[in-house]
Order: sequence, then structure tokens, then C-alpha cells
Amino acid sequence: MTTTTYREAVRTALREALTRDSRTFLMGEDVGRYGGTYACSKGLIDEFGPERVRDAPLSESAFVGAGIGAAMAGMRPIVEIMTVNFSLLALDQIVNNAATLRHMSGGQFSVPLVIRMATGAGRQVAAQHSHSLECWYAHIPGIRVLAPGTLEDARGMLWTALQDPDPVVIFEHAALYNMEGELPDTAGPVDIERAAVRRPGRDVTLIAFGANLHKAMEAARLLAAEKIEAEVIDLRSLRPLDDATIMASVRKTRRAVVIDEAWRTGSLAAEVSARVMEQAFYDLDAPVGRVCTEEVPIPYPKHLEDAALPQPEKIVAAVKAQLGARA
Amino acid sequence: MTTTTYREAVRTALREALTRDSRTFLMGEDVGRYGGTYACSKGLIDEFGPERVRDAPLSESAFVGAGIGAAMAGMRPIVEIMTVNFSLLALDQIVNNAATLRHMSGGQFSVPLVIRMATGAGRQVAAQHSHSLECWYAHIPGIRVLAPGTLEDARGMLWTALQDPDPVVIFEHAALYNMEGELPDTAGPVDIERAAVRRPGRDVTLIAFGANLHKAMEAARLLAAEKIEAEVIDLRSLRPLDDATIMASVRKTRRAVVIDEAWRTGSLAAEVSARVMEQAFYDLDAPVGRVCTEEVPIPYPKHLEDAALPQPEKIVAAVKAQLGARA
Amino acid sequence: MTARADKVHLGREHLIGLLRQMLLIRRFEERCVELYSAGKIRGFLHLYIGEEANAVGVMQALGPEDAIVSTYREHGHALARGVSARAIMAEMYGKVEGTSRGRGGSMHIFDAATRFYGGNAIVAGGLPLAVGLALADKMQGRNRVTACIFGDGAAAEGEFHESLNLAALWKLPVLFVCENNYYAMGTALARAQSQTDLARHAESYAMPAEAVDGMDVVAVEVAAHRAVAAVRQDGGPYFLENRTYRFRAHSMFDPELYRGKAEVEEWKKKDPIPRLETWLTEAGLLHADDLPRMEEAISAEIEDAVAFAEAGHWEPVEDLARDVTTPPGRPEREAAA
Amino acid sequence: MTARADKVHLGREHLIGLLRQMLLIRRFEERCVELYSAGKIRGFLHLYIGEEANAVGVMQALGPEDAIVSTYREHGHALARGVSARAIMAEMYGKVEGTSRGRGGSMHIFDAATRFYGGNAIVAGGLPLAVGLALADKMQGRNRVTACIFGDGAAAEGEFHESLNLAALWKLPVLFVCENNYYAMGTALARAQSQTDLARHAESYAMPAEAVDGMDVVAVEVAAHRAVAAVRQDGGPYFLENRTYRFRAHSMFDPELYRGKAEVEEWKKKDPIPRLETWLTEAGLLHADDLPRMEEAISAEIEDAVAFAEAGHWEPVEDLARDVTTPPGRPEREAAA
Ligand SMILES: Cc1ncc(C[n+]2csc(CCOP(=O)(O)OP(=O)(O)O)c2C)c(N)n1
Ligand SMILES: Cc1ncc(C[n+]2csc(CCOP(=O)(O)OP(=O)(O)O)c2C)c(N)n1
Ligand SMILES: [Mg+2]
Ligand SMILES: [Mg+2]
Repeated sequence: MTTTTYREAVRTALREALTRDSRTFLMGEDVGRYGGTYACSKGLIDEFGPERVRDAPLSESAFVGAGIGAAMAGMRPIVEIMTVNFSLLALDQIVNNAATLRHMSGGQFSVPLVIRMATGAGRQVAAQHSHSLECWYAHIPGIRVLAPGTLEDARGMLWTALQDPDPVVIFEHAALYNMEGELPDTAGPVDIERAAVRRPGRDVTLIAFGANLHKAMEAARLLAAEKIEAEVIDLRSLRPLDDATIMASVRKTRRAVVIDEAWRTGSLAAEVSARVMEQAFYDLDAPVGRVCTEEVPIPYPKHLEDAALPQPEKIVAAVKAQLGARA
Repeated sequence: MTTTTYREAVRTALREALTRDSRTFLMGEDVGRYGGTYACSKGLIDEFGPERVRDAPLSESAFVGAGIGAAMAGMRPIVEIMTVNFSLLALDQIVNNAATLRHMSGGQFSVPLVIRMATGAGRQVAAQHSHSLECWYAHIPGIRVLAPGTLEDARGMLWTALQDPDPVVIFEHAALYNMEGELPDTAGPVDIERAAVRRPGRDVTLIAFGANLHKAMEAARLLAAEKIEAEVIDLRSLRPLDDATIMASVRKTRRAVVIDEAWRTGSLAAEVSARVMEQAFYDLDAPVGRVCTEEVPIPYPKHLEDAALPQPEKIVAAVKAQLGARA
Repeated sequence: MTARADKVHLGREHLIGLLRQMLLIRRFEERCVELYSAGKIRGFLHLYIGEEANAVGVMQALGPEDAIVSTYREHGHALARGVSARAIMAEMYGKVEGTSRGRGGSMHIFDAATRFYGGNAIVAGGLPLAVGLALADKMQGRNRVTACIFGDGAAAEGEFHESLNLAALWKLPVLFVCENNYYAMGTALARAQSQTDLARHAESYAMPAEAVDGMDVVAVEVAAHRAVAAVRQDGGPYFLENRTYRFRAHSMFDPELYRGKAEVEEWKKKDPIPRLETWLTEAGLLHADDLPRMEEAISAEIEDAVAFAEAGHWEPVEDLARDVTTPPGRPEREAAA
Repeated sequence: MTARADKVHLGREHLIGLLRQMLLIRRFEERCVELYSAGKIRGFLHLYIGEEANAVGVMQALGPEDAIVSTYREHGHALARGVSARAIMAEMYGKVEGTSRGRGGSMHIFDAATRFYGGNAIVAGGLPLAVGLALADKMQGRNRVTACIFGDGAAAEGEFHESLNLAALWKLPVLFVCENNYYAMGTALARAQSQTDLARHAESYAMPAEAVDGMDVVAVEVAAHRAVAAVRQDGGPYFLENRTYRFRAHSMFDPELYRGKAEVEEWKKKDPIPRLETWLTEAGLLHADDLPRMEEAISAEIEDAVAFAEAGHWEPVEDLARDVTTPPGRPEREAAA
């Protein structure tokens, strides 16, 4: 076991990818000389050179599109979009090219591209830098969407994603990079198909992903102090969703709260909630709850940002509302 | 009463806006000399001149952003994005500027901008030209989203939207432009706050908007032949959603099916479904159903496109599944 | 179309071939119009009629290992590239035998065998792809060229700017071919661009650029050879602005309110097909019965393509979701390349 | 900074004023760094230190009716524009008394009174807004100028291309000011742009353009006057490339791995503040005790701003959703203009 950080885990995964597969390269704004905005690729340019750790000009649409083209021509690009906020400028390439090319070409061309981006709020960087748009990406057929919420997944999802012949988008919540923990020295690729039960419980199911997994875990600890045993599910894969794991848990606990840092309306939490109703309606003792971000552009001051985002206390309150609900 | 088309209704609304308010202008690709891709602004350039019916170069981000700037400086722009497919190129301006400027500036600047765009599939124009992304727009705090599904609304929503001090996005389903019907000669502005019950019924609630309203109405007719009386709700406003009208109906019928041309995962139908569960769980006799588009890039051939999209028959089947469900 | 032809030593056979290809494209599309009226072809249909010299001229300079990225107005590019007329027609019918299993239709012709990467219907959306294809070639040390074809309208989009910069900055082997037909739908170039001399934009990225008479197939071919040679030699990009004109409406839905008949007629005088015909005839290279024979052969090829499309099959509805993602064990074809 | 100053008849008072403004910006930001370390300012903080001549020089040429659109590196622009130091500091604290009720922080300073339209944190995202403000002015027949400030990095984005084209095509009164500090975060200009002479891009839109020594406040002012005069007279846009340098890191999180200390030191020799100081002193315009007095006054102004921010209030949490949309009866301020 080694004590490490999420950031280090991402870097180790990048180094592994660049080492193991010569078709792989990392491309994005400031991934090279700067070392990555979140220092995830620090040092890699020295190790692999500026061709394979490729600084791109500020031109999100073009370099994401270039990643798609390079993927079609036999490379295995890892494109870093600095944050999800700027990915809005590249959405056309992702939606209209990456996600459609295989189907639209009748199966002639696949796009084995991995796109990584930081996501989320909580760092007082205000309205234009705090988006959580995972739900938008999870809407698009033709791409896979991952959200590593643990060190293992930050370490292991990249390589597995690179083996996928189709586009994979990996969301790294910016609040996680400094998270410390233990990682076995043998840590490596992980599956990217299944949700994970991060904490077993019998009274209610908390469903979360990314940084909010840890808020859910914290809520579970708070609840445990009051003898309420929450089961916590880490979605891990946002598209496709692992319905089986979710439903198995909900059928057991008969109650669920979904936590999502997106604005509530149209969040991924809405999709999960709808699915639970569709597939486990008769097993539910109460309507599925949602703890999401308030429907405001994220404000700068800490007290307002905190008030806008999901928090363990809000999750606890949502669970209690569930338990108080008539069964 | 005059027999007219949805296209004519849109044009009449545009003409009214340009006539009544000198701050109003129409800007977009081919709105002028071409007459609008869907001929909605045919002739208006002759009437109002090229300044106020302003052809823009292919540069969606810049001219949408220019609309935002002009709105802040006292104009009342109507920006036409040719179709929702191309709006991906302007999303950054919409999400990061139009929707945030008022809040982010502490209430100093409002953005009284109206954006119109055609949406939807059904015309065999394939994967890159058939998107239904209303759900994405409905996710964004700070903007209002409208979907006129009838001639009255195509005629009336624009003026009301122009009175809104904040950004309003209007989705016109491309399959509706040729729809014919009667419009009273006195037709004019309509409210944009409430959903409408387009057909009363007691057995199930069908919730739809835009072109799919008509598929829902057709399904209701088919069901009526089998003595199943469906109530049909036209959402009209996609953000904010009119929960009151939805819940009142569902509490009465105890069953609901939501129809949405978006891909199922992360559709607006998911949000409506989640809300119904949250607000009317104990009144439901069955889980809310969804009839959405299959999760594939829309294919060109008619038989495959038809199979991908919501259809009256699928709605009927979803209703029957509801009624067959144990209560 | 005079002296220059000799410079690249274009022999009779070659010149007749150019004529034949242009004529094939013209007749193919004329047939498409009929089939559209008959309801056999649906959706959007963008005709290339009038612009044939560009596709035919440019493709002469490309080898089989080179790649092409095109737009929704790509029948001509596909035919000139050697994509089978049968498969293209079947694609327009929406049949499984089409280039793209019928999934794409007129706007989305793809053909791995000839490295024809679509058929992109988002204006300027293909430019970043072309940059990426060229980047892969450069990184893998392959001496290939990617030809990226787009319109004058595309040159106003941000992706044009970003892509040209990337290609020039990274010295990528992209041949940018801007088919300037002076209109983006109904918007005349001068109403869309502050600088109508589009080659000047390319120069602002420190990219070699030239404007070409896109109604003269030989001029296009000569320029394309020069451009491709430069790309192969320097590894960096090159920009051609082919000045041309579409004789027909933008698509089947366009009432053409934005331009006068006289303007169209004026351009029709430059029609690249009669132009080459006349020149060949005057040079004694085209004989009296060559043309009817050619027309006959072309007609036969097109009718064969139509028959092929008619006889084609519809994808079973159960296969709707086929190829949304790559099925296990069926990797993309390119990987093998 | 020699003969040219006379040309625009810059008197002593004016020149001292320029120095004072630059110094205010410098000291204000130095104080911000302390406050950041103290945890009073949070989030992103981008310093303008080294670049002050640009804000101060450009603002001289603008009248109160003109508008400014800026970036996340905008403290200097706001101060030079005359936005109150108190309100700016309170904004950085996140207090209700801030320019934006504390909602925006360092990156989102807005001030309707001085027509300061942010504070845009999406690179190049402000350019289309500026085009729109100018379009409104043109359509309403107001002889106003919109100054749009952005960095060298922004010039690579597609929106740069689209916006410059729109402004030139429609002849809109936009003064584009590219503050070229040779880096976009850690990416040197030459690694981001195939054409590093950014003014040449502007020319490719048929837009008048010039490059200016952005370390010389007088040179900037002179160029800005010339540019604004041209905009007012022609109604069309103008492009200034101000060549400058940031002495500090990109933001508080930047370890500056991408450039050497020697390079920074070289640029520091061109520091616009000592440069103007020396020149004024040598010209006998700045007296021995002028500077200490100025420093003292500035320090007092900044401490007053800090005290104001300290004493400010937090927005009540109940008002979180205030101004997501416009409350009835409280229309935007600009509408009155
Ligand atoms: C991003 C985007 N905006 C708008 C459209 C609609 N559209 C299709 S073709 C076209 C005109 C393009 O003109 P040009 O690039 O000159 O090519 P041409 O059609 O003349 O060959 C437009 C506006 C589109 N497909 N994509
Ligand atoms: C669209 C977008 N991409 C990336 C970023 C992250 N980012 C913030 S500032 C910056 C560098 C911008 O450089 P430049 O335009 O030269 O301005 P400077 O910071 O040098 O003043 C980057 C990449 C962003 N804010 N917006
Ligand atoms: Mg054109
Ligand atoms: Mg810079």
C-alpha cells in the first residue's frame, strides 16, 4: 500500500497509458509545460516529449475534433479539456462527430478516443467555472461516461477506457485532486461497467458519484450515529447506468436518495429517479428523493456556494424526510 | 377565423414584433434574403430592411453572443439559430453569458433576448440534423424555455417572450411548420406560464410538447376507440415546468405517460417523471411511463427513423402497459 | 486551360478521363433530382452541379493512401474519389448496400476503402477531423495527405480559424480546399465575410495559399498537384480557394430568392464540362462520336447504380441500434491500416 | 515615451495622473495577494502586475458613454475605468457592497455606472458581447465605442475569428484590445499561434490594426486616442495589439514551470511604472516628494477599500436565488440609458 492522492493516481494512469501503448498521446491546453492545470500531467512532457504530451492552443473545438480524427486514423488520443465549463465549446464535435461517426458511417469508423475533464463546484470560482454537466454527456448515445470517485478508479479507469473502441468521457471532480488515501502497489485497470456498493446498509440507498460520493458517505456516517444504516452506491459509470446494482439495493432498502451536483431540473438524478420508479415502483416505500444543486448560477462567496451545493446535512434531511414519509 | 399554417403564425408574430417595438430586430443565418430556412421570415427583409432583418454569417457563437450584448444595451433582439443542431456551437454564450449575466453582475444587467430555433427529427435528415435537446436547455437556470405546439402558441408566444426581461428560448419543431389550422383574427400574445390541458380525460395523463403533442393527441384518439380516455397535457413551458397543472391531472387519472422526442436517458421526460413521483407518488397507480426516442443517432431511412422516434402506437402501448399494471 | 495543361503533361487519355468524371457526376446528380421527385431519395439533397471541376481536379493529385474529409455536398467528391456509384446510390436510397448501410443518406457518404471520411453536415465540422487525421499521419510517420473540402460559408465559422491555426502551427499535412461558390445558402460571400479574398485568411496563419479558377478542371488539377507536392515535401498545410459556382439551388427546398437568373446564366457560360469539351474538340482530342459513347456508358453506369439501389435491402428494424457502439470483435476497419 | 507625448499635448497633471493610476493598480493588487494569503479573497485571482500601462493608457481614450468588456484579469481595467476601489475590494471579499453584490468575485466585476460589462472568465467569451453592444449603439444611432479587452490566448479561439469578422463586416464601433503578454497560462504565444504577429490577423478581416508597446503608457494612450478617433469617425472597428508581460504567475495556483526567471527579469526592466517615473523625473515633471505623497494617498485609498470590504455584509442565504431572473418591477439598469 502507498499513500497517494487522486491527482497522483491520475498521473500514474497517464504515465502507464503513455508507456504501454505508443499510439497513446495526451493533448490539451497546458498539459505539457504547465504540467496540467491541476498538475495531473506534471513532468510527463519531460518523460514523453512534446509530441506525446501536446500543448494545444485555446481552441477546444479544434483540438477535440483533432482527437476524433486522430482516433479514427489509428491513434489512441487522450484529450484533456481543462474543465467541463470549456467543453461547451467542443460539444458540437463530441455530439455530432465523436458520438455519431460509427453509426452514421454504417460501422466503418470507430472513434477510440478518451476525453478527460475536470468538473464541479466548491472552490469559489463562481458562475462560469463551476458547472456540473455530466447529465448532458450521459444523454448522448455513442459515448461512454465515467466518473471516478475514488483513488482506485482515478488510477484504473483510464486504461480500461483506452481499450474501448468508442469514445469515453471521464469526469474528474476538481475537489478530489487533493484527496489522499491508500492504493495497493498492484493497483491497475478496473472494470468500467458496474456501479459499486461503497457502504452496505439496509434502511435507505444513497446514490452518488464523483466528489459527491464522499458527501454521501459522510451523510451515511451521520445517519449511522442515529442508527439509520444507509447503503451507498457509487455510480462510477454514468452512461450506461448500471441499473441492476441500483435496483438490487433499492429493492432491499425500499428507499432511495440520489445526490447530484447538477442543477436539479434535468439532472442525472432525475434519470436515476425515473428509472427507479420504472423498475422498482412496487418495492418503494417512499418517492425517491433528490439532493441536487439549487437552480442558480454558482455564486462566489463561500456561504452562498455552500448553500447552493449538495451537503451531507441536506442528504441527511432528505433521508429523514423519506423515513418520515408514510410507507 | 382564418386558415393558416404554423409557419405563417410564426411569421405573423415576427412581423408584429418588428412593427410594435423599434428595439426589436431579427438576426440569424439566412433570415433575410433567403427568407428563413423554413420560410418563416419570407418577405420581412423587404418590409423592415436588412438592418432589422439581419443576415448573419455562419458564426453561431458570435451572433448569439452579439444578441446578448445588444440586449444588454437596450435592444430586443430575436436571434434565430437555424436549428438546435447548430446551437451546440453557441451553447457557451447561452450558458455562460445569457443565463448568468444578471445573477453574476449582482442584478445590474438583464438580457432581454429571445432565441428561436427549429428542433426535432422526422424529416429523414439523419444523425447530425435531428437532435431534440430541449432537455439540455431546460436544465439551465436563468433562461426560460418555450415549446409552441399549436398555431395559437406559435402566433402568441413570441410577443410575450419579448416582454420578459430575461433570455427566452423558443423551440419550433420543424415538422410543425406545415401544420394547418384555424386562428381567430384576433389572435395575439398568449401567456407563457402555464401548461395546457389539450384534451380532458380520466384514465391516464399523456404529457407532451411541441410536435409530439400531436402524436399524443393521435394516441388519445386511438385509445378513445378502446374506451380509454386520456387527458393530454401540453407542457408549453419547459422551464419553468408548470407542476400544478401536471399534478392536478395525475392526481385525477393516477397514471401518466410522458412523451419526449429526446433520447430517453436524461430526457425532459425523466425530469417530469421524477417530479410526478416526488409530488404525487401516493396518488399513482402505476409507475410513470416514458415514450422517448431510442438511444441511437437518428438514421436516415424512413423505416428506421420511424422506429427510433415516439409514435402514437408506442404511446398506446405504454398506456396499456400502465393499465395492465397492478394498481 | 491552355498552356498549363501541357506543363503537367496531361495526355489525351487523362483529359478525356477528366471529362468523363465530370460528366458522370453531372448525370448522376441529374438522375438524383428525378429520384428525389419520385420520392426514392429523401431528406436533404445538395447538388454539386456546376462545381464538378473541383472534385475531379483535386482528386487527381491524391493517392490511394491519402484521405478526404468532405461536406454534405459530397456526391461529386465521392464519385471522383472512386467510391462506387452503386454504393452511393444505394446510400441515397437508404439501403443496407449503401456506403454507410443507408444510415447516412446523401449527406453522410463514408468509405473506408478509399479513405473517404464523410460527408459532414455541420458546416466547418469536418475541419478539425481533417487536422486530426493529418496529426495521426504525422505522428505515425506516414507520408499521407488529408484533403479537407469545405465551402466559403465554413470559412466564417470559428472552427475554420482554430483548425487552420492548428494545422499551420503543428505543420500538419492538410490540403484545405475551400470551394468558394460565392454563397452559403442564400448569403452571398460579401454579406458574410469582411475579407472576401479567402486565400488571404490562410496567409494570416502563415500558410501558403492560392486562388484557383474552379470552373477549369485543368487549372484545378495543376494547382492541386502543386499543393499536394508542397504538402508532401514540407509536411505542412496548403490552402486552395477554388472559385466556383453552384448552378442549382442550395438544396431541394431552396426557392433561390437571393440571386438573379442573369447571374446564374453568366456563370453557366463557364460551365466546366462544355469548356473542357470545346477545348478538347478544338485541340482535336475529342472526336465526334466520343461524347455520345461516353454519355451512353455513363448512363449505363448510372442506371446500373439505380438498379442496384432498387434491388437493395432495408436494414431490419431490429438492427436499429447496431453500430451505435462497436460490437465486440468487430473493430473499426482503419485500425488495420 | 518621448516625442510622442507632446503630440497629444499631455500636460504634467495628466502624466502624473497616469502614473498615479498605474501605481494604484499595482499597490491594489499587491494588497490583494496579501489578502489572498489571509484567506479574505478566495477562488481564482489573476494579477495584472506589469501590464498596468495598457489599462491606464486605453481608458484615457474612452468617454463615459463608451463601454468596456474585459476578462478575468480585470482589476486594472476596472480601476482605470474609475470603478470604485471600495466596491472592487468588497467584490473580492464576496460582500453585498461589492460591484456585483459579491456574486462574482475577482473574475466578475461589473459596473453599470461606468458601463463596465465584466469580468468574463471564458477566454474569448467577451468578444461577441462587445460586438453586440456596438451593434446596439450603431442601430440606435449612438456615437459610442465599445472597448473589448482580451489576451493573446483568446486570439486562438474561434470566437475571435467570428467576432472580428462580424465587427468588420457590419462596421461596428469596437476597439479590440489584445493584451498580448506572450503567454496563455503556460503556453507561449509561439506555441499557440502559427502567426505570432497578431495584428496581422486583424488585417485579414480588412480591419485597421497596429501593434503598440504595452509597457509604455504614453504610447498606449496615444495609440488608443488614434484608434478611438478612427472608430468614432468611420464607425468601424480597430485593433490594437498591446505587447506586454505579466510579472506574476497566471493565477495564485501557477508554479510557473514554463518560463525562466531570466526572461521575467528582462521584462521587469521595462516595468511601465519606473519607466514613467524616470522619464517624468528626468523631464523635471516629478518632484522629489511627489512620489512618497502619491504612495501615501494610494495606500490610504486601498486601506479604505479594505476597511470598506471588511465592514461589508454577506448576502443572506435566503437571497441565494435573487437575480437569477429579473424580479418584477426591477428592470435592468441599462434599459434606462
Ligand atoms: C454549423 C452549421 N450552421 C448552419 C448550417 C446550415 N447550413 C447548411 S449548408 C449551409 C451553407 C454553407 O455554405 P458553404 O460553406 O458556402 O457551402 P455550400 O453549401 O455553398 O457548398 C448552411 C448555413 C449547418 N449545416 N451547420
Ligand atoms: C474557453 C476557455 N478555455 C480555457 C480557459 C482556462 N484559462 C483561463 S485563462 C487562460 C489563459 C488565457 O490566456 P490569454 O488570453 O493570453 O490571457 P492572459 O491570462 O494571458 O491575460 C486559460 C487557458 C478558460 N477560462 N476559457
Ligand atoms: Mg458556398
Ligand atoms: Mg496572455
